[in-house]
This record gives sequence, C-alpha cells and structure tokens, in this order.
Amino acid sequence: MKISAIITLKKDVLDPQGKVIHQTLDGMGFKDINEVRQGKYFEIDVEENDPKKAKGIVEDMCKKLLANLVIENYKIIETQ
Amino acid sequence: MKISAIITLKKDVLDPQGKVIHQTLDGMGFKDINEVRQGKYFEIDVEENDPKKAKGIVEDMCKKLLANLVIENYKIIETQ
Amino acid sequence: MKSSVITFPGSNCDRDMDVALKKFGFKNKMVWHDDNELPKSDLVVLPGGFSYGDYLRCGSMASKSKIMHSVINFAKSGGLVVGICNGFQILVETGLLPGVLLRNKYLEFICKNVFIKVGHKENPFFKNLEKNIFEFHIAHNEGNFFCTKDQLKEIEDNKQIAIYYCDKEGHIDEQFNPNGSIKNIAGILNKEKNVLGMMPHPERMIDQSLSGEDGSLFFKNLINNIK
Amino acid sequence: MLVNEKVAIEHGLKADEYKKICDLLKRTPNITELGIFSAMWNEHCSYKSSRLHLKKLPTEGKKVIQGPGENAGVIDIEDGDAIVFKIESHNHPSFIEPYQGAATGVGGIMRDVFTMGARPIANLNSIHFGSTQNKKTKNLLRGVVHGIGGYGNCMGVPTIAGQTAFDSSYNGNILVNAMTVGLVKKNKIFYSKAAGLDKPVIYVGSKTGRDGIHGASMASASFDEKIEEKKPTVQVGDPFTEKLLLEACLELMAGDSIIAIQDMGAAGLTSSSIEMASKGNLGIEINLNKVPCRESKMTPYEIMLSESQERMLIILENGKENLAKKIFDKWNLDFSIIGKTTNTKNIELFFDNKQVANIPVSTLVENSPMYDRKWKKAKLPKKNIIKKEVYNEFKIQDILKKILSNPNVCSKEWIWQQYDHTVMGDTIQKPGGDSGVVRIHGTNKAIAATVDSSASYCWAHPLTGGKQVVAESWRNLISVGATPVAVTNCLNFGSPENEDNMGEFVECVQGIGEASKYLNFPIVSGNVSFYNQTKEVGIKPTPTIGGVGLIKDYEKMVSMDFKEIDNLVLIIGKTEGHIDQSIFARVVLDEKKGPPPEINLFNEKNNGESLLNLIEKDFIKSAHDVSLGGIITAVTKMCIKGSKGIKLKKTKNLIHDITYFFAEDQGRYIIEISPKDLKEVTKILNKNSVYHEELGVIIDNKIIFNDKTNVTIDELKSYYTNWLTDYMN
Ligand SMILES: Nc1ncnc2c1ncn2[C@@H]1O[C@H](COP(=O)(O)OP(=O)(O)O)[C@@H](O)[C@H]1O
Ligand SMILES: [Mg+2]
Repeated sequence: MKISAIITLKKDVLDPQGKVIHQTLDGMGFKDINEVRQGKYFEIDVEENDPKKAKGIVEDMCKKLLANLVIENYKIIETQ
Repeated sequence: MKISAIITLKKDVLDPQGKVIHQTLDGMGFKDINEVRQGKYFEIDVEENDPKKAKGIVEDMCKKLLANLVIENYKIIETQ
Repeated sequence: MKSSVITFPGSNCDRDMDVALKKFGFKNKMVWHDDNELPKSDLVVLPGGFSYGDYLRCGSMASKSKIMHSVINFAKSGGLVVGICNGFQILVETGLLPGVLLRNKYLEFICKNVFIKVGHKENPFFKNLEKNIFEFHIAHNEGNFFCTKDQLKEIEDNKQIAIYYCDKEGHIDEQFNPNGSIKNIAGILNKEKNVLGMMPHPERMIDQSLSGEDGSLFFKNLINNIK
Repeated sequence: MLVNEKVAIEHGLKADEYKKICDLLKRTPNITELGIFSAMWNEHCSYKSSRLHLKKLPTEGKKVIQGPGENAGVIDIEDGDAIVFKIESHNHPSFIEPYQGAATGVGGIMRDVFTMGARPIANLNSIHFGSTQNKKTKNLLRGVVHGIGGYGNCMGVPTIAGQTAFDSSYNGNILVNAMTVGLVKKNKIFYSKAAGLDKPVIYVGSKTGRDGIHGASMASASFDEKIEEKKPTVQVGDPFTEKLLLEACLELMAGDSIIAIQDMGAAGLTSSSIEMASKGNLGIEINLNKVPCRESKMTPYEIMLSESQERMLIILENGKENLAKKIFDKWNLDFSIIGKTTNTKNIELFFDNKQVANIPVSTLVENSPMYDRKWKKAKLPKKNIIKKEVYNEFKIQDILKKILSNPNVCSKEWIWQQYDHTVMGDTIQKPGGDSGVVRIHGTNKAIAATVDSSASYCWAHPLTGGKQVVAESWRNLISVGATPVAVTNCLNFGSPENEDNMGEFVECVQGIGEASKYLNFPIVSGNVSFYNQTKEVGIKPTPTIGGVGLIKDYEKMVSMDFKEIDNLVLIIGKTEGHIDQSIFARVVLDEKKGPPPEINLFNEKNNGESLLNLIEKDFIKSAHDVSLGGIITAVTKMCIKGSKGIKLKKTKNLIHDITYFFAEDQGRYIIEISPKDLKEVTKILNKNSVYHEELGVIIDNKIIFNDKTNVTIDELKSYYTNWLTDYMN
C-alpha cells in the first residue's frame, strides 16, 4: 500500500527556499502571507497491506534516511 | 491560517530522486518497496481564516508559481 | 604520506583532488564507495561533487555507503579526515561534524573566488600556516552552514570553527558571506580536531594559471604537519 | 489503431509523404511503423529542408578527422590527441519548461560527445531570450540558467563560455543552444556504424518511460495557441544517471568490446537503431520485450518513440556481453541485450512473440524526403544618412553608459557565476573573456572555445551576417592567442515553408560557407532548428557558431584585461565608421534600418594571422576584438577587467568622434603593447599591410578623451556589471 511521509524543517531552522518563495509570491501580488515553509513529500509504495505495519516501515525509513532529525520532523500519513 | 500544498510529479514523469532514494533504501535493507516518488510540500500561513478562501488563495499560488503544471500536480490540504 | 580519496557515484572532484595530493607529495589511492576496507592511510579525503546527484539532501545517501563505516571508524580512532564541499556535506550527514548545510541563501549555485580567514590554528590542518587570510575558490549550491544556538556556542567555545568567509583584509562581515551561512562559517572541525569539513576547493587553486595558488599553501602545510 | 492519411497528418506528415510511405512499403504501415516514419522523416531528424544547402558547406581540412554525419565532429590537435565537439539546440522544450528543457539539452549534447569516446572537458551555451520588457523573459532566463547549471555542474564539466542575447523576436521562441567539447585519443574514437552479422545489440542507461513521445516532431512544429497540449512531451533530465553513464561508457571503451555506439537522442530507440543499421548497411532485429521499461504496459509504439534521456545503444563483439554487463552493473545502470544485427537490411521489431514492424532501413534514411524549398533573396538595404547635427545632442560618455548597461552588452556574470567553470582544474580562462580556455590535462596545450551569433546583422542582410558570425568566432579565438581550427554551427530559423525565412537560411548558410572556406575554418558538425516561430512570425535568423582553437603553449595565452600603466594601446583594422545596425544605431538612435557592416575576408585573415604572429613573438600584453559597441566599448571592457584606465588620443580621422568610437566595422582588435616594442610591432604590422592606429596609453582608473569625456572606470563598471543582477533581483 502507499504511505506518505511529510518532512518539515524544525521551527527554529532557517528555510532559505521558503523565504525566497515568500518574497516571490509577494512580488506577484500575494500580499497577505505570514510565512512560507518548504518541506519534502514522499509517496512510498510498500509490499505491506496492514496500514499500521506499513506506516511503521516508512517511519523507520524516515528515521534512517529520509529525514535528518537534527533539523527535520516527519509525519506519516496514508496516501490520499 | 495554515494551508499545505503537496506537489507531486505526474504519473509518467521520471522522478530521478525517487529512483535513487529507492535504490538506497533497498541497499539499506528495506527490500519490500515497489516505488518511491518524491514531491514537494509547502506550508503557507495566509492572513485568511475562512478555510475555503484560504485554500483558494493557495491553489492560485500553486497554479502561478509553486507547481509546474507541465509535469506536476498539486493537492491542497489544511495543515495538520 | 599515504592518502585515500573516496569516489562516490556522482563525485566529480575526485580526480582533481588526486592530482593535487600527488602534486604535494602524497601517495594517493582512489577508493570505491562500495569497498569495505580503507587502505592504510594517513589522510582520508571525501571529495567534492554531486554524490547521488545531490538528491534527497546533499551527502545523505553517500553517508550510508559501505566505505563510510571504515571512514567513521578511522575518524573515531583519530585518523585525519577532510571533506571538501560535497565531502563536507557527507561528513555532516554522518554526524562526524555538527550542523547542516542548507541551500544557499539566494538559491543559486555560486562559483567564484572568495577570501577566507583561518579561525583556529590549533589543529593538524591549519597549524604552522604563515598566513591567516587566503583566496580560495567555491563552487556549490548548498553551503549555507546552519546549527542551533547551543551547538554554535559549543563549537565556538571548542575552537571548532576552522575558517570564515571574509574580505581581502580579513573582515568577517555579512556582506562577504556568499551563501548565508551562520557567522560566515566556511568550514568546521569536530571536537577532537581530526575531522575537517569545508566548502572551498583548495584543489582548484594549485598553480599560477588557475588564478591563484593559495590551495598549494594548504596542501604543502598539511603534508608537513602530518610528517 | 487503424492507419490512414488523417492519422499520418496528425503525426506531422504531409499527405504526399504518407503516400510515399505506402508506395515504398507497398502496403499500409501499421501504427508503430507510421510512428517510426514520422519520427525519421520529420525536419529534426531528416533535415529535409536543409540537406540540399548544408551540402555546400566546407567540411574538410588538414585537421579534420571527422566532419558532419557522426554524433559530433572530430579534429586533430596533435600528439595523438583529438577534440570532439558539437552544438545542438533545445529551443522548443526550453520555452515550455525552461529548467528541464535546458538541462536535457545540455545532457543530450554531452552524450553526443562521449558516445564518440571523448571525455567532455568544456561546455558552452548560446541563449537568446525575448525583450527584457517581456513578462516571461525573467522566468525563462532564470529557469534556463538553472537548468544548464543544474545539469553541467552535476556532471562535473566546466561551463567555460557562452553568449546571451535579448531581442523581442524571441518573445515567443527562446533559443537554447548547448555545446560540448571533449577530449579523446585519436586511436580510441568510437563511431556509430554497425558492422558484422549476429552481433548483440545492447541497451544501457536509464529505463524507457513515456517521456517526450514525439519530442522530435514537436521540435519541427511551430507554436500556436495549442502549445499547452504539447506539454507532456517534455522530458526530465537525470544528470546523476548521466554521470554514471559517462563513467561506465568510458570504462567499457577502454577495452575493445564495442563495434558501434550511438546515444538515444531525438526519436530515441528509433533513430539510434536505424542510424546504426543504415551506416553499416545492415539490418537490426529488436525484441521490444527486452527493453527495460519504467512504466507498465508500454506499447511498441511508445517504446520506439520514447525520448527518455540517459540511454545508449551499443553493438558489441560476440562474447563480450558479460564483461560489459559487469561494468554497467557496477555503475548501477540498466543493461539488456535487446537484439542483434542481421543481413536483411530491414529493421524488424518483435513484441510478445509477434512481429510488430518490418521496414527496409533504406526507405527510412536514403528515401526520406528532401525538399528544394522556395526562397527569396534578400536585398542589401540602403545606407542611412545620419546628419551631423544629430550627433551634437550626445555626449560620448552618456552613450557609453547606455551601451554598457544594455542587456546585450552588459556583463553576464550573474549567469556564469551559476555555472561551475573551474571543476576539472584546467580552466585557465573563465567566462567573461573572448573565449573560454581549458588546458589539455597534463600537457602544455590548451583549447579555446567560443560561441557567437549576430542576429541583427543576419536579419539586415543574411549573407553578410552569415560571414560575420564566422569571422567573429575566428576573432574571439585569436584574441586569446589560439589558432582557429574548426567550427560547429547551430542554425536557428523560422519556418522553411516561408519563403523569406527560407531565404534567410539559404543566404546565411552561404555566408557561413564562404567565410569558413576562406578562413580555412571548416565546419565539422552542426544542427538545424527550424520552426522557431509563433503563428506567422519567425525569429530573427540566428545562426550560432561554435569555434574551437588550439593554443600550443598555454603560457602564451592572452587575456583582455589591461595589464600595465604606461603601456600603449593600438587598434588593428580600419575604422571606416559603419554605424547602421550597430548597437549605437539601434539603441541610441533607435534606427533599425540599413545594412550590417561589411566583411572583408582578406582583411579578416590578414589581421587575425598578423595578430597571432605578434602573440607568438610575445609582444601582446592584452587583446580584445572589437564587436558590439565599437572601439570605446571594447576599450572600456579591457579597462574594467584590468582595473586600469586609458587616455585616448585625438582621432586623426575625418569622421565624427562618435562615429569613430561607436562604429562596428569588422576585422578589428585592440591590443596592448609595451612602449619599447612599438617600433618592432609597427614594423611587423606594416610589413603585413595591416592597418593600425595608436589609440592611447594606459593610465590609472579613468577614461579620458577630452574635457567632456572624462569618467572613472568604477563608474562605468557599475553600469556594466550591475544591470543584469539588478534586473534579475
Ligand atoms: N550564457 C552564458 N554562459 C557562459 N558565459 C557567458 C554566457 N553569456 C555570456 N557569457 C560570457 O560573457 C562574456 C561576454 O560575452 P559577449 O558580450 O558575447 O562577448 P564579446 O566581448 O566577445 O562580444 C563572454 O566571455 C562569454 O563567455
Ligand atoms: Mg569578443
């Protein structure tokens, strides 16, 4: 089944990409933005149909590779 | 309020990053993966508290900047 | 003196590093990322490039390769390790060095000469250098060094900041910071001072025709320090 | 799917072309076969409108090892070394998706070069965008530059030079031309000619996906409102895989397993297999089930027409399969034996145990259409007469500032700083000079390379413009002390079905041919890109010339930065005062009419060779050719680069000072010499009948001509260097 992982930067970590996108959007006329933060998104199709187990596998992947826990948080959801 | 946009590559578009991540995970012992696709994730905090309107604004941003509709799709969700 | 340069899939400064090390007297061996064992070495170098295409996070996938177990053991037992550019990113990803390297502030790849100032000389890489300010070359997309306040205090207290971006006269100021890195940091050391990571490429400044020779000073001094 | 004329037309074929296919096959093609014909017969692959004219180009010379017809041209640079180089367009995809379009353009041209066994040692690019006022320009420029850098930087190949131009004629059709220069040993060059029967045909690299199906036909269509629908044909580049492919191919090439090798570029597996078979006068049989596919249920049609990147086709010696597989496994690349060579002279495709195509190779190649399109000859426009009074409105330094900050003249540092130009440790002249220069690793030799185009001149008079571009390339090489060796060309034009556009093409090609013949500067490779037009409007004719030269001892390389105060500055070549089509006329006077400056090939050759002679004798401290913006612009750039100034002498010509300083007469160079050498230098120039004048003397940080023209270099520099950065931020 397909599981998604969303990886975001921790709150106090600088996000240069988000900042530039914020500025660009502002320049394009989107004036009412407080903040833009960029993260990563993964859709992982695993050979496991038990949602709990599948999520467990993906969580493991996040810890071991997909996220750098020094600066990033992860969230696991079922792919919609 | 905070709205999230998930941007994914269209189905038949090559995802070089996903491919290499898949191989690396495999090498690390995650053997039962069918596919890994990488996307982008944005959390946008807009000055708008009506969820429908806020989503509309972010959708507009996706169309105009965040997504490249030639090769990408987007999905708007409320930030969890 | 024996050195080893690791080639990862996508490394592209490995040959340049080999040329530089040999020019200054090292007996260098190229080591493949999929090997298990490091050859006997006095110095291990992780070269620049785009290991695994810089996909996911720069250096993240290279940090999981087979040879890195040996490199980590080598470093933990006091062996000298240098990571240049992508090599720096790999070292950070393995945890041998603190902090992270984020995208450059303006999201653009930068290739140019910069001035750097040596932060501390009490380490095997910079001790005995006569000059404090060098002209080095940078070429990277993600050299924006970042760490938490606590980490910063720790590395400052521990004299782990190896080099800073500065101007010709050695002024360390935000306007001479090419990529947005915290405190203008261009390179850092581990606590024990035997592992160095830096963004600039000394191997691209090793003869007069290459618009600068300050890289030569770095290598000459390094081999003398090891002897 | 049933094939009929309507389906054929949807594939971009003409009704009579479809009829010809049926006649040649003596039956109706099936859909896969039709797809193959449409790919092979479109303009991009068949050169049907251009072939006739390209034949007239001079392609031979003492140094030429391989002229047009292979993946890239090859020239001899002595000591057993050879240089492989080519330029190619990726215009249409870059307009639709600038990052990926440009990136895959760079990836494609590098594959062309390493297919021949050469390791790429330098990249160049020529990029043209719409007016800087156009809404789209900024994003397109940013995307293209990021794409070129993204791919080239990751490959670890330095981008050493390029050219960037803006003109409203590219508003709807940008140009992205990428060039690669590679180094190979003369006895290790690989070609695409198949040979031998029953030899295994090997597929290596990335998997085949549904990317870019019909990319080649898109490149042969003009844009209209339906452009959105063509979007899915954009391919995504994977420079990481290409880097692995490069290393794997070079590793295999070190041995003797390869009979022929060909990258899968436009029209993918179709054109690569057919070209190899055609060159070897053989047949090829392919089992499509063996082709590594990325997506499930791909049809034979899709597999044959996919333009997935980073793939190669190899014909191996029998028995070398395992050795080859081991190398590609090591580099984690796909490897599959997909077929074999046959004596049928047909291309035969099998899928699920059924034959799905069977076409005589000759019908696809030799029998492909060739057109002698109608074309109109261009008249030489009448000269403008500009009244002296007009000039009195202007101050030289004001014009100079305006020109220095013109998008077409200003510094392109914002661009080339994003390209890794120093990786490989041999770049001895980086972007910003007249040519980029890289050393041949471990030797005293160096290769200089430049790309140039002059669309305004070509538009005003294609024949003269064609000659001019070649001459400019020649001058840019000589200015760094390189002996020009050969060129590659990328011919970007509107629709060949439009008589005016076709005329521009024919006459530009003629001009290019005349100049390269006279200058002994043969054309060894190239590419044609037609249909650069939106609705009825084509771009200005834009032939791009990529020139390569050899420096035998790199210590003798020359750069354009002024070196020393009190040194003398001379100009070589005569200034008659040609203002029409100059940047001064177009930007300051807003005058677009008139002929381009004339090209005198005798003077070009004589002036250039004489300068090389002076360089050889170590007289030249710095040199720069005079191009856009005339003498004073050239001199200013030399001042800025060297952080020096110049005191200009009073001109002894009868023409107005403004004309003198801003005219764009051709065949001129500015040189710096030491005062003690003046006599000797003058003697040599006189002996060779080279016209020259003393322009001035190098001073500290100012340009001084008279009371009214007295300005610091720092001020001029700010106009020159800031414009593009400010514009992009
Ligand atoms: N797209 C580009 N990529 C790399 N270098 C570029 C690019 N555009 C311009 N340059 C560099 O900027 C310099 C100025 O270019 P140009 O104005 O065409 O030179 P010239 O003085 O010969 O007329 C050249 O050295 C060229 O290599
Ligand atoms: Mg020039």
